[in-house]
This record gives sequence, structure tokens and C-alpha cells, in this order.
Amino acid sequence: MIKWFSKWHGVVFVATLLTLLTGLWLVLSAPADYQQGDAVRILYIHVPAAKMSLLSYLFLTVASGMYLWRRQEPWDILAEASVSVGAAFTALTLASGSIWGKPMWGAWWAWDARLTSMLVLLILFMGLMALRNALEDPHKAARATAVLAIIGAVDLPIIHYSVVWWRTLHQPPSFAGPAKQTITGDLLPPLLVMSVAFILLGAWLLMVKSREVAARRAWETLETERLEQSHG
Amino acid sequence: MQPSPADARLQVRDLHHAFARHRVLQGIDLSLHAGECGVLLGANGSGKSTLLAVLATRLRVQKGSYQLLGLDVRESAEEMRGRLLFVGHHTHLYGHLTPLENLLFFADLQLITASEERLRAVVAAVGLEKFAEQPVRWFSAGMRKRLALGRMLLRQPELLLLDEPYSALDRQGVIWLNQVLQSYLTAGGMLLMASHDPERIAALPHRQLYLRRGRLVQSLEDEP
Amino acid sequence: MQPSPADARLQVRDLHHAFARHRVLQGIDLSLHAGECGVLLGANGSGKSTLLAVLATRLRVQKGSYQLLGLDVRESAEEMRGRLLFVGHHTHLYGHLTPLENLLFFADLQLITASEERLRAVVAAVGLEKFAEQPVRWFSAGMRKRLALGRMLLRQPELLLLDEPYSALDRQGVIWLNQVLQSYLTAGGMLLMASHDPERIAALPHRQLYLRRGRLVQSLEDEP
Amino acid sequence: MSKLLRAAYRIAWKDVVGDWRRRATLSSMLFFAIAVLVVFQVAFDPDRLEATRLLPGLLWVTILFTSLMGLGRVFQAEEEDGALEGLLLSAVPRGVLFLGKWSGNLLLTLLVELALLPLTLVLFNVDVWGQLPAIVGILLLGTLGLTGLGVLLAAMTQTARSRETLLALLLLPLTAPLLIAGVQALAALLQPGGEVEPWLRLLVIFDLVYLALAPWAFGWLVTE
Amino acid sequence: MSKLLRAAYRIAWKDVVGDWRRRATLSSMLFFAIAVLVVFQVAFDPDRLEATRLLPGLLWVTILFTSLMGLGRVFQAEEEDGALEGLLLSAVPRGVLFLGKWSGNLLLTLLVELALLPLTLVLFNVDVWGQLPAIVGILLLGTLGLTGLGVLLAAMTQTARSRETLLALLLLPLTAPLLIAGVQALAALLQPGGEVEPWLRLLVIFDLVYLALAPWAFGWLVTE
Ligand code: HEM
Ligand SMILES: Nc1ncnc2c1ncn2[C@@H]1O[C@H](COP(=O)(O)OP(=O)(O)OP(=O)(O)O)[C@@H](O)[C@H]1O
Ligand SMILES: Nc1ncnc2c1ncn2[C@@H]1O[C@H](COP(=O)(O)OP(=O)(O)OP(=O)(O)O)[C@@H](O)[C@H]1O
Ligand SMILES: [Mg+2]
Ligand SMILES: [Mg+2]
Repeated sequence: MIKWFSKWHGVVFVATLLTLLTGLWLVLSAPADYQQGDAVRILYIHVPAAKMSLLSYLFLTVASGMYLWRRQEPWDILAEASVSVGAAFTALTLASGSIWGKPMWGAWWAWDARLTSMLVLLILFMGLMALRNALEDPHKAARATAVLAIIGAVDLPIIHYSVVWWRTLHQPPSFAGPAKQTITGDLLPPLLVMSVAFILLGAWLLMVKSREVAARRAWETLETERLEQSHG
Repeated sequence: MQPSPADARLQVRDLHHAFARHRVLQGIDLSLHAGECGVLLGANGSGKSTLLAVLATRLRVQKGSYQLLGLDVRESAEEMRGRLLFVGHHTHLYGHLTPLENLLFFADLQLITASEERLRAVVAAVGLEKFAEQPVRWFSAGMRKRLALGRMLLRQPELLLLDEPYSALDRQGVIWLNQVLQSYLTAGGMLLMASHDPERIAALPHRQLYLRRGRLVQSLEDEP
Repeated sequence: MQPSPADARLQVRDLHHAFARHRVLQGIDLSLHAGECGVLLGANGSGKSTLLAVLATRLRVQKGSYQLLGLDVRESAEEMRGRLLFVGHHTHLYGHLTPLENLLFFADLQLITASEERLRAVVAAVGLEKFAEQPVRWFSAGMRKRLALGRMLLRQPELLLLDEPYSALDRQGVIWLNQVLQSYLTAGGMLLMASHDPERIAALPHRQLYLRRGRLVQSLEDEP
Repeated sequence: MSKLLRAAYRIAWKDVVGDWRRRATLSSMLFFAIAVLVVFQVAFDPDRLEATRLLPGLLWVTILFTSLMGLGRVFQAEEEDGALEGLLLSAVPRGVLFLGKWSGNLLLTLLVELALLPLTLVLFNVDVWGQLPAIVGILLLGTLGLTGLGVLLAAMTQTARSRETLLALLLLPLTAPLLIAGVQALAALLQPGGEVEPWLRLLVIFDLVYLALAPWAFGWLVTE
Repeated sequence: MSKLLRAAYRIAWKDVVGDWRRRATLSSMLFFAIAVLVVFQVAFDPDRLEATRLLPGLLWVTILFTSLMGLGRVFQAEEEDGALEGLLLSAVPRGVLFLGKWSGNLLLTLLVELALLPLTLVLFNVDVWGQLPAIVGILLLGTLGLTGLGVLLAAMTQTARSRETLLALLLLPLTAPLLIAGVQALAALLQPGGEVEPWLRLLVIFDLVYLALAPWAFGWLVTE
């Protein structure tokens, strides 16, 4: 799998770059919103980033489950990588949301259900990293983080449905579901392109990070062997 | 007649164990028959305790195979735990409990039913009857060791794993232990112990096993 | 000429110690001279470790007197702590620190100034140079013991108190320890150790002290 | 089956008795809980109406933090002389170990809660004595899941460095849903016309999920 | 003198740096702080005005919690293989041991406070940025005394003897005035027209008294 990543990550990188550039061009050339002005352009970062952070956690849950079931190291490598990628997207969502929130709600932060649960997701990601770091035995670390990731997955539906279950400041879902369409034709094409770009970006980051994790582990093994040999 | 390896009730083949940064056991082959006693000798850090911990199912078998009484460790570790007894460097005693309570705890967790008289008899056998009601925390090193070893009187295990059992025991304790081990072996138990004082075991029929850097070797003479 | 008791650099008179429910030391008289080695022998629970702990100023002198180098324990316990070294059943090591860091910790708390080379030299002397950067938590029993004993190389104490120093050491470790102790004694240090294996000390000139139920006795032959 | 239950009971018994004899966890938990109440009383100085509004949050925050302190200690007893190793070598399935550990912790936490509740009501001068049984019921439901998850995380972080921070870091976000349900259930109870039932149902669901998953996950975590 | 300071520094270093080294400590403390805020939010759901009123209490409860939590760990390290005994056998006065233990815990607690403070202000939308230095000052003053008392409490529960339960009860009334003064000082600061000074003076007095008495009390507590 890692080999396959090594072979393809260049291609994915180029594809990411191209879609991202197209997306940005579309975003900048789209008309400003009559209500929100230029602030609306953050939407094209915020929404795909938010989707990707949820997707990353979903992926993490699957990889963790597979690791516990099959006990194959590649699943653990994928899990470790998706934690980093997910944390980055989550941070981006929070940051872009906050920046957007200042003009829209008059404050960087508000304690509504979606924002709170998203913050919890970030804490979870950080907790997973800290846990892996803090356990010396790699097998134990792998198992513990996998179990924790699965337990933490309860946060996902809460984030997703928070706008439906609770009265919130935050925008209700706009693509699908019972809520009325709020995204007009003008906004749709750049958003779609940006979404594709972010999916590609996520895939690329995952590949690169997995490669790095795998390389680090291999290096550690080699280092141990070298130490042993030097001592006879 | 020498019993053939196929009769062995404990069989270990090409056993490996590595801690994160360190390969400790590098291919151990070992077998024991009923009534046999093996003594592991080797330098500090050569892997004796690690080998015993793997056989006690405390550490995972990372490579190779380990079978006890026809059971495979990868499938029936839990059942094996009920058949063997391990007394290691640590006594596994709770300081705030008395000797009786500690034994009761052990019995319940090994699913052994033991009456109070039985427990008292064990405490007396290891020479601690005077201290039966005192918290173990205050015990001297040798008293703790005696109590830990006393566990093997609660039930005759099929495999006994001892890590430096003689340390901290006084002269009488050594004699007592050798008697107990003698009758354990006569009753057909298997015994594997790690030790640095082979002279103390002289009284028992045994086979010496030399461990060097995680491998069993013919002798320790060529130790650097 | 036999040195007279008045020359003794360690003097203990009618020493008593009782734990809440239990009188452990009941009138110990003991003296040691420069370069002398005393070996405490006795059954488990006879009070060897307790005596050593009192001499190490870890436990209070409840009755009687204890003087070291002319200092009285009731007045100058702190100063005495700087002059003696105690290595007991416990190693006093911190698992998350490396051997070097553990030694550094010890040195700083004993107010000894030790350069890094010095510390490295000690680690090498106890045969742990390969493990100098690893957390002590993963060490085998003998490796821990070696490191704990290595402390006495950091500074020549005037009184050395060792509680079963040979336990967990392999054959080479025993030889190493005897060498170190030999040169310590030659340099005029005082040594008191508790042990259950007198045969290991045979190489050292020493005086045997028999402890029974908290009293020093003439011999252990009449042990019940 | 009854033997397995007996083993679980024995573990819980050991933890509770040990705690009682040392008065360790219980006293520091209670100490902390009282301090929290005092601080909030001073800080908010709430009038009667406000107090009723804040009460649910107050109770839950205190319980959460207090049990977090207790959880940090759950595995401390097992550090003594290799006791955890002893547990893992026992013949019972891992789930039974979890059951024992969990029920011991549950009992201690409940004891603190029971002491805490009347104290809070008096201190904040809230007159909800009539609803006491219902309040206790809600607290109990929340505590079941909280301690279940907590013991699991404590097992997970047990060998980690800086384990207490890590435990808090992991537990707080994961209990957020449970906390919401608990606070809302209490709030609904204390408001005239509040709907308790949906929140209760949520609490029960969380409890079931956590307590079904935990023993299984515990097995993964404690093995070598 | 500088050697004594070095010894105290070494103890603190061992507690703090020793096991936090190379680990994402700071970030996990930061996120722990965020998690605490989330918990408060979920529990109290305050509006903007209320948030300002709750702020002093929130900050102090969190600080109390963090420092108690850190303390559990701080003395836990000394349980390992007789480490506390090792400390007590060192050549430094007991006051220095206290100083080392205390400063380690102080550092830890202060780090969390520093992470917590700005986050609280942002997330609760409380606009008191202008008074940040004064707030930090008050927190610092309170933390000094609080951690001092905390180290005492931990030493007590560590050495667990009967007189200590009594002392734990004594400590609560000691902590309460400090917490009250801290809370009131903060509250006064954040209210227009509040009088901070009398509370500040009280804080300073408490600090001086506690920190003068603590090393002495510590020496008394830990000596057998
Ligand atoms: C820090 C603050 C914010 C956070 C943490 C946040 C979080 C999220 C998340 C997690 C989603 C994806 C939900 C899902 O796919 O289930 C999302 C979507 C969205 N957010 Fe935000 N958001 C924040 C601020 C804002 C602001 C200020 C606005 C604009 C007023 C906004 C508008 C949107 C819109 C329009 C969507 C797409 C809705 C959908 O398709 O479901 N967000 N946000
Ligand atoms: N802190 C304590 N509280 C109460 N009793 C204690 C305490 N420490 C030791 N004892 C008791 O004192 C007696 C002597 O113990 P000590 O450790 O000195 O024996 P020892 O001669 O060193 O034995 P061993 O050979 O087993 O090490 C024992 O009966 C023990 O139970
Ligand atoms: N959990 C662990 N993690 C990493 N290394 C370990 C661990 N446990 C043991 N080791 C290493 O494995 C090696 C063998 O240790 P082991 O305890 O098996 O030695 P031993 O033969 O019993 O020595 P001794 O005679 O001193 O008891 C040592 O180098 C030790 O450092
Ligand atoms: Mg060993
Ligand atoms: Mg002893």
C-alpha cells in the first residue's frame, strides 16, 4: 500500500494543485454576496474543510476498526496519518468559521451546539495524538488509539445533526435534507470545484503522512538493529 | 529410557520476543516433561525473566510457538493461566491486605475454592502464623517472598515458573522451598526456574539451561 | 593489637526500635572500626533491615545511642546522611529517568559535584554503558541492582550499609562487587551488610554478627 | 459463573477495603468536592432562584472532576510490587477484571456523591428535598457511564507518562454528551413542567453503549 | 547554598521535565484547558453577563483541580521502588525537599493557568483584556499558597498514617480562606468599583504564613 502511495502521490499532488487553482479562480471571480459582501468567499474554504474533517474522522474510525480486527500494521499507519490530517482540517474549519463569525455574528466564538461539538472533535484529535505519543510500546499505542478513536466516533453524528437537533446560530444543511435550498446557482460551481479540490488535498495529505509514518517506523527498526549489531 | 520430545508437556519452538527497541529472545527451543526441573542460568539482562514472562503468558509470543499440555498459547492463554503458576521478582502482594487476605485474593482470582483453614495452613507452612493478621506492607523482604511462594501450596499447578526463588530467603526458607519443590516434582509437576545460585538447587535433580543474549547455549564458560 | 572500642568510628549502644505493634530491635550493641566489615546474619524477620535502616538514619533511634564519626544521631542526623551510603532492598531508582539521570539526581541530592564523564564512568563500571540512555524502567532486576550499587563509586562514603547486596547479581556482578568492597575497605571505609549467603563474602575479611529476634547472639546454631 | 462473579467482587473488595484502610481516595475526593462547592458558593453567591438554575451544572461538574481524581488512582494500587501483572496472570477473563475494577470505583464515587448531595442542597439553600430520590436516580445513571468510560481510559493511560493530564484530556471530551444529558435531565426535573424522560432515555442509552463496549475494549488494552 | 538550590531544582526537574520531556505536554495541557471550558459551558450555559460573574469561580476551581491532579502524580513518582526513602536519606534538609516538590508542582500549575486564561476570555467572550496583568497577578498569588498546601496534603496521603486523616481535615479550613480571598479579589477586579486591595493583602498574608509553615510541617510529616 505504501509503495502504491509512493507511486501515485505525485499524480494526486498535481491534480490537487490544478483543481485548487481552478477553484480559487472561480471563487475570486464569483460576484460578492449582496448581504455578506466579500466575507462570503470564506464559505468556499470553510464548508469543504468542515466536510473533510468529518470525513477524516470517519476514515479514522474505519481504519481503527480494521486494525483491531485484522491486526495489520498498514491500518494503523493509515489511522495515525488520518489523525494528523483530520486535526489540520478541523483547525482550518474552526479558524475559517471564527473569521467568518466575526462579521456575521459579531463575535469570534459562540457556544452553539455545532461549534462546541466541533471543538470537541479537535480535542479528540489532539487527545489521540497525545495518547500515541505517551505510550512507549507501539503495539499498545496502536490498540489504545484505535479503541479511543472508535469510542470518540459518537461525536460525528452529534456534529452533523447538531443544527437539526438544537436551535443554533449556525447555518442548517444546505445541500440536502429537509431545509430549504439556501445556496443559489452562482455559488454552486465554485463550491463543487473546491470540494473536489479538498477531497484531493485530503487524499494527498493522507498519502504523504502515511509515507512519513511508515518511513519513521522503518527507520526506528533499522536503528535498533544497528545498535544491536554495534554491540555485537 | 530418555523420554522423546513428543512426550513433552511443555514445548517451545523458535520463540522470539522483542521490546520496542530491543530484541531480547532470539529463537528459544525448549521442552519439559512431567516431573522435570530446568534451571535457567545466565548473566544479568540475558533474558531469563523475559522468557519466564512469555511462558507465564504475561508477554505475547511474537514469533515461534509455545504449547503447554497440548494447549496453544495463541488460542487458550486463559486456560493455560489456570494451569500454571508464576512467582517472579515481584511478589504481587497488596500491602494493605493481610497474608490471609492476599491468599484469598489470589485464590478467588485463580478460581480456586479455599476454606479459611486451608489458607491458615498455608500461612503457617511458610512460617508466618504470627503475622497472619498484619498488613503485608510491614513485612520483611524474606517474609514477603515466603508468602508469595506459599501460593503454590494452594493448588498443585502443572507448570511452575520461578524467578530467583531463593533470593531473600533465609537458610530455613531455602530448605523448606527445596522440600516443597522436591515433592512437587515427585508428584509429576514441571518446574522452570531462573537463578544465580546454582549451589542452592544442588539438592534437586535438575537440568541446567544456559541463556546468553536471548539464545540457549551449550555452556557459559566462554562468557566474555 | 585489637583496636579498643573507644577507637570505634561507629558506636551503637543498647539500641531499640519498635514498630507500633512489634518490638523489632531489643538492645543492640555494636561498634565498627575503620576498614572493618561486619556481616549481619539471621532469619527472615530477625531485624537486619531494620537495624540497617536505623543506622542509615531512616528510622528514629527510639532508645539507646548511635554515634558515627563522633556525631550523635539525635543532633546531627543530616550531617551523618552526607557521610554514609545505604543501598537496601529498594533501588531508589526512578523508572522514567536514564541511568545517567538517576545518578545525577543522586549526586545532586547528596551535594556531590559530579561531571558527566564521572557519571558515564560509573555507568560503564557497572556494565551498563550500552543502556546509558534508556529509561531504567525497562531494566532487568540485576541491572537495576548494579546501578543502585554503582552509587558508591560516586563518592567514597565513610559508612557503607548494604542490605543483601548480592541478590539479583550474576556471577560477574558478584566478583565486581567484591573487588569494589575490597578496595573500599582497604581505603579505610566501614561496611555493614546484611546477607543470607555468607559464602559469597568469603573472599572478604569480615566479622559475622548473628541477629536473632532483635538481639545480637553468639551463634545461630541453636535456632529453633 | 458464580466463581467469576466472586473474582470480580474480590477485586472491588480489595480496592474499597484498601481505600478505606488508607482513607486515601475517599478523603481526597471528598476534600476536593467540598472545596469546589465552597468556591462556587463564594464566587456566584447566587440567590435562591439562580441557585436552582445552577444546581444541575454544579453537581455534575463537581462529580466529573471528583471522579476524575478518583480515577487517576484506580490503577495506582496495582502498581505496588507488580500487582497488575498478578491480575493479568489470573485465570479469569479480562472482562471480569474490568467488572471488578469498575464496580470498586463506582462504589467509591457513589459514596462521595451521597455525601455531596445533601451538603450542596444545604450550602446553596435549595429546597428540592422532595425530589431527592429522583435526583439520586439521575446521578446514579450518569455515574454508571462515567465511571465505566473512566476506568477504561484509566486502563488505557495507566502506563503512559503524565497520565493524569492525559486521562483528563481524553475523558472530558468523551463525557460531554453524557454530561449534557445529565445536566438537562436534572434541570428538567427541577423546573416545573420540564420533560425529564427524553434525557433519561439518552442517559440509559449512553450507559448501555459504554458498559457494553468497555469490558471488551478493556481486554484489548491490558494485554501486553 | 547554591548546592542546596541545585538539589531542589533537581527534584523539580525530575518531576516536571523528567517525564514530560519530548512529549507534547504543552499542547495537551492547552487542550485539557479547552476541555475544561467546554465542560463548564455545557454545565452552566451562561450568557455574557453571567459569564463575567462566573469567571472568578471557574478559574479558581480549574486551578484547584489542576494542582490537586498534578500533586497526585508528583508524589506517585516517589512510590516507585522506595524512592521516597531515597529522598529522605539525602543529605539535604527537609525544607529543601519541600522546596523542590513545591516548585515542580507550582510550575505545572502555572503553565496550565497561562494556557487557560486567554482561552477563557476568548471563548466566554469576556472583555477584560485590559486587566490581564492584574488577573495573572492574583492567580499567581493564590497559586503560590494553594500549591504549598497541596504538597503538604499529598505528603500526608502518601505516608498514610492515622494522624494524617486528622490533618487532612485541618487542611480544608486552611484552603478555604485562600480560595475565598482569591475569588473575591478577582471578582472585585472585574466589577467596576470593586475593592481589590483588602483581598490582595489577605492573599499575601495567607501565602506568607503557609509558605513559612509548610517546609517545617513537611519535615515533621515525612520523618518516621
Ligand atoms: C468556529 C465557527 C464554526 C464552526 C466550528 C463551524 C463548523 C461547521 C461544520 C462542522 C460544518 C459541516 C457540517 C456537516 O457537514 O455536517 C459547517 C458547515 C457550514 N457552515 Fe460552519 N462553522 C462555523 C462558523 C460558520 C459561520 C460563521 C458561518 C456563516 C454564517 C458558517 C456557515 C456554514 C455553512 C453555510 C455550512 C454548510 C452547511 C451544510 O451544507 O451543511 N459556519 N460548519
Ligand atoms: N514499618 C514496619 N511496621 C511494622 N513492622 C515492621 C515494619 N518494618 C518491619 N517490620 C517488622 O520488623 C521485623 C523485622 O523486619 P526486618 O525487615 O528488619 O527483617 P530482616 O531481618 O531484614 O528480614 P529479611 O531477611 O526477610 O530481610 C519483621 O517482623 C517485620 O514484620
Ligand atoms: N519492558 C521492557 N522494555 C524494554 N526492554 C526490556 C523490558 N523488559 C526487559 N527488557 C530488557 O530485556 C533484557 C532482558 O531482561 P530480563 O529481565 O529478561 O533479564 P534477566 O535475564 O532476567 O536478568 P536478571 O538476571 O538481571 O534478572 C534487558 O536488557 C532489559 O533491559
Ligand atoms: Mg530477571
Ligand atoms: Mg531485610
